[in-house]
Amino acid sequence: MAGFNKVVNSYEEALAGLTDNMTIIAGGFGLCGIPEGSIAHIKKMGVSGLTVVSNNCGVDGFGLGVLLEDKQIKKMVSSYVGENALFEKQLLAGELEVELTPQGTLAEKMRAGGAGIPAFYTATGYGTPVAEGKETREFDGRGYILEESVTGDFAIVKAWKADTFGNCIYRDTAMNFNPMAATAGKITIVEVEEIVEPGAIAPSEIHTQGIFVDRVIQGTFEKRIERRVTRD
Amino acid sequence: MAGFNKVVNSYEEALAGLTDNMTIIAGGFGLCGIPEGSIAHIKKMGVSGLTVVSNNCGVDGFGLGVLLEDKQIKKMVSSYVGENALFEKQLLAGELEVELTPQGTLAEKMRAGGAGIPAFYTATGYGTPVAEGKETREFDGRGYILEESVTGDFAIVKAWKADTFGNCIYRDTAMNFNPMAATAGKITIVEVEEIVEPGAIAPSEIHTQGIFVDRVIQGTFEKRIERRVTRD
Amino acid sequence: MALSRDQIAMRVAQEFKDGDYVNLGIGIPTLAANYVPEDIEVMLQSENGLLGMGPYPTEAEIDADMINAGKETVTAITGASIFNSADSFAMIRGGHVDVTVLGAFEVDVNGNIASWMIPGKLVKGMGGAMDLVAGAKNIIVTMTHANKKGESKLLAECTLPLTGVNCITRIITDLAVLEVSDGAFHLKERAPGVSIEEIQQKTAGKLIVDGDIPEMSF
Amino acid sequence: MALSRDQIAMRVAQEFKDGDYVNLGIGIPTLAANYVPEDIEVMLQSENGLLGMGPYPTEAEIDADMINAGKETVTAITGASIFNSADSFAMIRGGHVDVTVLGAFEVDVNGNIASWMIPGKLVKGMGGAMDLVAGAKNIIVTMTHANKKGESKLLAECTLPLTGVNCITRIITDLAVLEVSDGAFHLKERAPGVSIEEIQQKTAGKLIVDGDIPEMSF
Repeated sequence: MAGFNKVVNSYEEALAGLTDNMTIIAGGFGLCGIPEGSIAHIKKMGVSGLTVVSNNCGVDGFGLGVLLEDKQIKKMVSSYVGENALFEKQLLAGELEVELTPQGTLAEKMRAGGAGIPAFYTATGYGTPVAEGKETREFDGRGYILEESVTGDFAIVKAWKADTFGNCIYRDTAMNFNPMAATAGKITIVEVEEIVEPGAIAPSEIHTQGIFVDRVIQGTFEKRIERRVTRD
Repeated sequence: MAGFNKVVNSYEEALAGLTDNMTIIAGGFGLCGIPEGSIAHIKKMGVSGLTVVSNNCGVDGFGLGVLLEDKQIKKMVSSYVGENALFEKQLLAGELEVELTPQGTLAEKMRAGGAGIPAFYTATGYGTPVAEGKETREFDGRGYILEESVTGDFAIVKAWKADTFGNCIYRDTAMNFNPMAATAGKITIVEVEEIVEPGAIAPSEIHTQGIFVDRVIQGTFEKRIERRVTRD
Repeated sequence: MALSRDQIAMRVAQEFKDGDYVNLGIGIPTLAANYVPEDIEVMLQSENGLLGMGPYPTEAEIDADMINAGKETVTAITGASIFNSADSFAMIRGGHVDVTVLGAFEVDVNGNIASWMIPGKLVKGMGGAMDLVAGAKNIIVTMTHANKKGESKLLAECTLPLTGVNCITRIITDLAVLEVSDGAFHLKERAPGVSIEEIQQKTAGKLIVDGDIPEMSF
Repeated sequence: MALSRDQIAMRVAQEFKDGDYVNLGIGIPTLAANYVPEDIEVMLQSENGLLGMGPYPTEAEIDADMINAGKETVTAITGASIFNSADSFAMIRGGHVDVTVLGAFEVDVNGNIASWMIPGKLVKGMGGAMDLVAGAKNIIVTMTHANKKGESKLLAECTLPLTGVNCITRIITDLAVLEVSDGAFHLKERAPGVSIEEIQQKTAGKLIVDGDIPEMSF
C-alpha cells in the first residue's frame, strides 16, 4: 500500500517515463525558482526533440539553457528568451523553433490546461503578430483573440517545502509559474528544499494541493542570481 | 493622504454607491462564509431590481434569503437554490428570474471576470439544457460550450482577517467562492472578523491581495450552521 | 435479494484503488466512505474546497467554517488542503479527481445521465454535478435499478434533462453491476440471489449478458 | 533643453495619484519610483508575482528567491503580497493595476505601440508588455522623442510589429508631454527651454497644439 506517499528517492525515478519528443512544462522565472535537479537529470538522460514550455530558457550554462548544449530542445514556448547566446545561435541556424507567447497568456494557458479549459479569449496580443492565425472576436466592442491551453507529458516544478502527500508551498517570488506548471503535467514532479510530514503545512496555506503532484523529490539548489543589485 | 488604508467604519460607507438594478457578486457557500453584514445592510437600504450572482441564495430568513422578503432580487445566478420556500414561491409566481449555472462554471466565470478573460470553453454542461443558446465547439474531438465571464457593480465578500491594505485570508472552507468574488467587483467590500496591521499576514499566505479590495469593514457574524451533523 | 443502501455503498467501495482521489455525492455515495477496504487509502475531495475530508465532527469539534459540499459539518484529516471554488473545480474539470460517485434519476446506453431536474417539480439546481460528470476520469452511478413504480432507470435514452453526455461507464444498483459501452449495458455482476431474468426485466435499455455472471461478493 | 532620464522619470512620477497601484517597466520607468511625491503613496506591482515591491536590498538582505520582473534582486515592503504568475496577470489583464509605465520604440496617433521587436535583430520576446498594455487602466509611454538618428518615434502609423493597439493615452518624452486621442498627438507640456517648433519638427504624426503650452514644472 503506497497510499498518498509521493516521495521518490532519485531523479531516475522522478523522471521515469520521459522519452524523446515529449512536452515538458517547467516552472521558474529567469533563474528564480527553477527545478535545477530535474533539468540536470534531463540533460544526463539525453532525451531529445523536446518541446519545453517555460517563461524563459535559462542562461548559457545554467537553467534550461543547459538543454540547448546537446540540442535536446526542438521547440520553446516562452515569453522571453534573451540572455542566451547559444539560444540565439540555434534559433538563427534554424535548429530551434520558438513560439513567443505573452507572459500573462502563457501563465493562463498553463492554468487552463490544468483546469480542463481548452481555450479562452484574451485582449492580450490583439492586433499584434501574436494574433496571427488565431481567431478573433469582439465582446462589448473590444477585440480579443482565442488562445488554447497547454498541457505537458511532464511538469517539472520547484517548491520550497512539500509534505509527503505532495502538498506544496513556495518561497517568495520563487513561486512565479510553478503552481500553474504543477497543474498542467500528466506527470508532475516537484523538487523541494525540504520534505515535511502531512499536517506540517496548514491546510489553507498550501499553494499546490497534492492532487496535482505525482512525485516529490528532495533537491539541492545552487539558486544562481541573474542580476545582483543592491542599494549599498 | 489616504494611501492604501481601505478601512471604512460603517456599512453605509461600505455600500455607498449601491443603487437599484445593479449586479452584486456575493461570496459564500450555503450559509458558510457569507457576508452577513453587507446582506443585512442591503436589506436595510431597500435597493431593488438586483441581479445577485452567488452559488446559493441562503435560506428562509438568513443569508441572501432575506433579500427575497421585500423582493429586492430580480435575478439570481446560482448553481443551487434549494432550501428556500420563499425563493420557490417567487420563482413559480414569475417574480424572480433564475439562471442556473454549474458550480464550477460559476466559479470560473467569476475568476475570468476578475482576470480580464471575457469568455472560456468548458465541457461542463455540453449536451444539457445549460448549453442552450450557447456556442459549442470541438477541441481534440470533444464538445465544449462557450461561457462568458461575470463581473459585478459590487462584490460582497467575507474573509477571516484583512490588513488595512485589504490583503485577506479566509478560514477553512469559509473560503469557497469569496476569493473569486473579490476579484470580480467594480467595488469590492470585504467584511472580516479581525482587521490587522500590514505585515501581520505573511506575503505568500495572503489569499486575496489588496489590489482587488476597495473597502474593508469589521463585521460581526452569527455563522449559522445549515446541517449540524456529528459522529457522536 | 436487492441490496440495501449500505450494501450498495459497500460494493461501490470495492471500486476504489489505493491512492485514489474520490468525490462522493450526497446519499448512498457518501456512505461508501464507511466501507473503504482496510488495505487501501483514498482521499475524499469535497467540491466546496476541501481535499482530505474526514469524519463528521464530535459536538466539541463542530465549526461553522468547516463544512462539506452537502453543507454538513465535517472535519479535515491530517494532511488535508483547503482552497477556493475555482481551484476546486480546476481539480475536477481538469481530470485530477480519479473517481466520482453520484446518484441519478436515469442513465442510458450511451452513458448519458439525468440527475438534476424533473420538469414540473421545482428545480433546485445542478450544483457541482455537471462539472463532476464532465471532469472525473471514472464516474460511477449508484441508484436503485428501478423507481418506486417499478419502472427501469436504465434506459435506451434518457427522458429527463441531462446532466452530462457520454460520460457514465459504470453503474452499481441494488440489483447489479453494469458497464456502459458500445450503446449497451453490459451485465458484470448481480446481487446475491438476484436472477439474470429479474435484471433483464428491470433494464429497459439494451442489456448484454455475456457468459457467466457472478454474484457480488462482500 | 531635452530632459535627462532622471528628469523624465521625475515628470512621470507627477502622474501618480495617491493610492495608485503601479507597474513600472525596465529603464526610465523604474527610475520613476525614486521620485514619487512625498504627499502620496503608490504601490509597485512586479509582474513576476509581487505587489508592494521595495527598494533594492542591502548586501546582507540579498535573497535569490526575491526578484523583480527585471530579474533584479529586490525587497518587499511591509504589507506586500506574493502570488503566482496567473494571479499576477489576473491583476494586470483584469484592469486592477491603475498605471503602467513602459518604454517604446514607436507610438502612433491611434495609440498603437511597438516596443518588443525589431525585425532583422534577434527577438528576445515580449515578456509581460503585451498583457500590460492590454490591461492597465492608464498607460504611460516614456521614451526619447526621436531616435539616435534624429528620426521621430511619434508616428502617423507604427512601422514595427505592434505590442498593442489603441491603448496608449499619454506619452512623456525628453521634450514633451502629449496625449493621444482622436487620431492625433495633443501637446500638453514642453520641457523647459524646448520650443514648440522643435517638438513639431520631431513629431512625425499629426500634432495638435491648442492654446498656450506650459513648460513642465518640477
